[in-house]
Amino acid sequence: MLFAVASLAVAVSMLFALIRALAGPSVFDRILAVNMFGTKTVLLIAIAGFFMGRPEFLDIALAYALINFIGTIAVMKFFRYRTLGLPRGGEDLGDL
Amino acid sequence: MHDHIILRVITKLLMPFIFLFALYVQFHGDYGPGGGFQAGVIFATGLILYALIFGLRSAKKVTPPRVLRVQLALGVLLYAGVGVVGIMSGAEYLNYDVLAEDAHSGQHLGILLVELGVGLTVSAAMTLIFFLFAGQEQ
Amino acid sequence: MGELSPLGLLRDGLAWVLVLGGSGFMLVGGLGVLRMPDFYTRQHAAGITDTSAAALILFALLLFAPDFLVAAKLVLILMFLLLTSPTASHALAQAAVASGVVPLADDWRTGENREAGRESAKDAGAGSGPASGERQ
Amino acid sequence: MISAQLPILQVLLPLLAAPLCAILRGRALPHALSVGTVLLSLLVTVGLLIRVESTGTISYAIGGWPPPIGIEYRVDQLSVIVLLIIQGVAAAVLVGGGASIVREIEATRAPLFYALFLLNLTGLTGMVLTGDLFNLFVFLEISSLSTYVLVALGTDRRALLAAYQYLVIGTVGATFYVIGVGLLYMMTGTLNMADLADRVAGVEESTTIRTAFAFMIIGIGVKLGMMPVHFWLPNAYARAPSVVSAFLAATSTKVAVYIMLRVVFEIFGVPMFLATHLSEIIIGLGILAMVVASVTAIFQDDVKRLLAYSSLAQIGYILFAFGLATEPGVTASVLHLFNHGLMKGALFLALAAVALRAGRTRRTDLDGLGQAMPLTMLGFTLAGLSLIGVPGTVGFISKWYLLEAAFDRDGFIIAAIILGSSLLAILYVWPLVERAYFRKRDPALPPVEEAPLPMLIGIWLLVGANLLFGVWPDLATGLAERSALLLLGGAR
Repeated sequence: MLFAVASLAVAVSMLFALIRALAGPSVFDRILAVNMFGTKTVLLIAIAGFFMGRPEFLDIALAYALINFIGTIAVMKFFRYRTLGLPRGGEDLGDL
Repeated sequence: MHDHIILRVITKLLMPFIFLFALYVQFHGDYGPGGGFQAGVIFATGLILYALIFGLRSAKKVTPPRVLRVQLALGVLLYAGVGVVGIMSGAEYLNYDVLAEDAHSGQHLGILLVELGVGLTVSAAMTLIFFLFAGQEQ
Repeated sequence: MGELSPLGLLRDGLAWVLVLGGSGFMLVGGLGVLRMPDFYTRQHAAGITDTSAAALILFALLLFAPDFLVAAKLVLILMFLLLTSPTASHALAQAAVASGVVPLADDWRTGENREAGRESAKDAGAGSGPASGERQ
Repeated sequence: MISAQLPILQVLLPLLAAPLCAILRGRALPHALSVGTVLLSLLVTVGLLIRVESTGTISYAIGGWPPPIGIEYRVDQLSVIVLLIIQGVAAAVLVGGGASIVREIEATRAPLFYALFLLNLTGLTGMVLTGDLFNLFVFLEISSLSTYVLVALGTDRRALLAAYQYLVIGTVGATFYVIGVGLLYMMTGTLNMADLADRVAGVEESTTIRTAFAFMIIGIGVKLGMMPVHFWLPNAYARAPSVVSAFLAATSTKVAVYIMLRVVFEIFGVPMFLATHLSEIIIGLGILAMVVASVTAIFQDDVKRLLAYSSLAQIGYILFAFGLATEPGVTASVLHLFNHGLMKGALFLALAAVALRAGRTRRTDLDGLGQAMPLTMLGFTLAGLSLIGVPGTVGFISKWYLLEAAFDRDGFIIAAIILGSSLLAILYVWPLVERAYFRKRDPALPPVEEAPLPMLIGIWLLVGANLLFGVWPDLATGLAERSALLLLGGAR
């Protein structure tokens, strides 16, 4: 019951995030919504692990959290500098 | 570009945990979800995060592509080599039973080594692919 | 869930409080992301769900952790979320500012220019500066 | 002891050598290593041939797990004849192609090239050996992915486009195949081919099985260059490095045909093949390819492209004989598969020598080469005659069996079409020979000299095989006949 309430809330929130990701309007709104969606997914996986009595789901949640963060950073960097590697101009200032 | 100090500090904080988690997934694979492929991806993710924040050039200093290429080949060789040991001992290819005294610990060892080979190859391949894509000027 | 011992009751009660709180934040934050008028306010709402709500729900899960390893992983996830979400928010906001997304707000120093801000935002398109975001 | 390990060694040798090649630097070491590997592999194939001829089908259980559970490698007459063509052509191409590789592949990419070539060999060999449908998919992907890169390594900038085209269509094909495998697994719960054959027998009327069948046939058809989904093939063959064209033209489509034979006859069986009217469809597509591709070949200016269209036409012959689903038909199909590998290997390798010395491979580049490169052009001419089907060459044996198969089903019209298509082959081969011997090379162009010795050895090994199996066809025909028996008789 407890877990059901929590997962329901998370799912509803994910739905909202999804609508925002589809509606935009700006790129940043979409990134924001997708990032939020990812975080909620992590929570959902963790709750599902407890729900089904399979705590090893937590490993998956952890990996998902990691990839979600890096994905957000990468997309952002790409939209800002149009490259994943060197910043504009090719000089290695070496960062985002 | 010094105004990204938060990202840099957080990245430095996270990196050891990411690698630790990769190693956990690598060597815990026979008990829970995970194994060589997933561990390789997570390990590569750590390197990719580093490359994103600190730049491609610094990342290439940490893991030169040349080293990655050798690592990639070594992973495949390790995988195939474990199988060859089976042939040497007169059993079938990839028969792990002959790797240790008894069949059970032999299988354990065999799976561990094969997964290690997979992990090495996957992490090297993922990182190399990222380097290739990120290295392209538009 | 839970035996009728006082400790079990306490745990259940605490878990309910945490989950209800977390779910509340989660829903409010989700609504905020959907309904807030511009990017920065929406980000504020998303930030709530990513930190407070997530933390409360993870704490509730922590109460039911069967062994140490599970608890450690939960703490790790919590730590990870608490580190990365604000960082991502920060980087996102910075990228938005750098690419010229105009906040839709009063001038916080003088309380003036409310209408002017609206106007400039509308000029930028669709009421919340999306055009400037997509133009780059 | 070692003889029991032959099936796995066949796959393992190139698989182990590939990463080693990738580590090495320069040209000489990777070249030596890969030549050694392919020669050893050829020895292993001969060993397998001897064992299969003496003891019959070999089954090898990977990891010691018995077949329906573990992955099984199966070697029978059909696998051996396909292995022979793969390993033989690989050896001839690598031994002979050294100079061509030096010219067409940059020094920094040479180790990569050899590694990919060996990986491709691994994939093709594995596809032939494995008795597990999903394992087959894995090898299919290994060989396809390496092929895409090999094609993209071509000197021409359009090689990238050709590789991309091949990648897209090849991926679609592989996906179709794997969907079919998934459906089969859903219905039967097994992936082992022999086991599947037993279990499909009970449920073969179901729509799911038929859908699986359709998906797999289309998926393999893409890899095979079957007529309506063939358009990747001429570009890929024409733009790839010359050595790669020679290897691909001789082997990769052959392996796809082999898989189709296995899937259709071993798993689904002849009754279903006939009941679903697939037989007629494949015969029709085969005849279409024979005519249309031959006519298209006549109008090509680039000789590589001409030979690629000719390959499509020859695949038409193979498919048509295969579609008959009779014993002479399948025999002719397997036999032509082998013989066509020999012809196209020789032709493309000779063409690689032309590309090496004359720079390009347009029709006009062949002018006067009969005097300048007598041995290369003699080999080219002989292989061309084999393609036409002149007595004394393997082409004649193929045509003989094909006609026999056609008459066996009272297909007089089809027999006429086969003969007509052979006439078309004369139309596209003869002008090339005529240019080489009866025209003078444009004096404005730099003079050319004979191809280097290793290349001549490679060309003449394949041409020699063309003549040898043409005069003494017993080995190939015997293997083909027994494969057909094995496939159709269900003698398992």
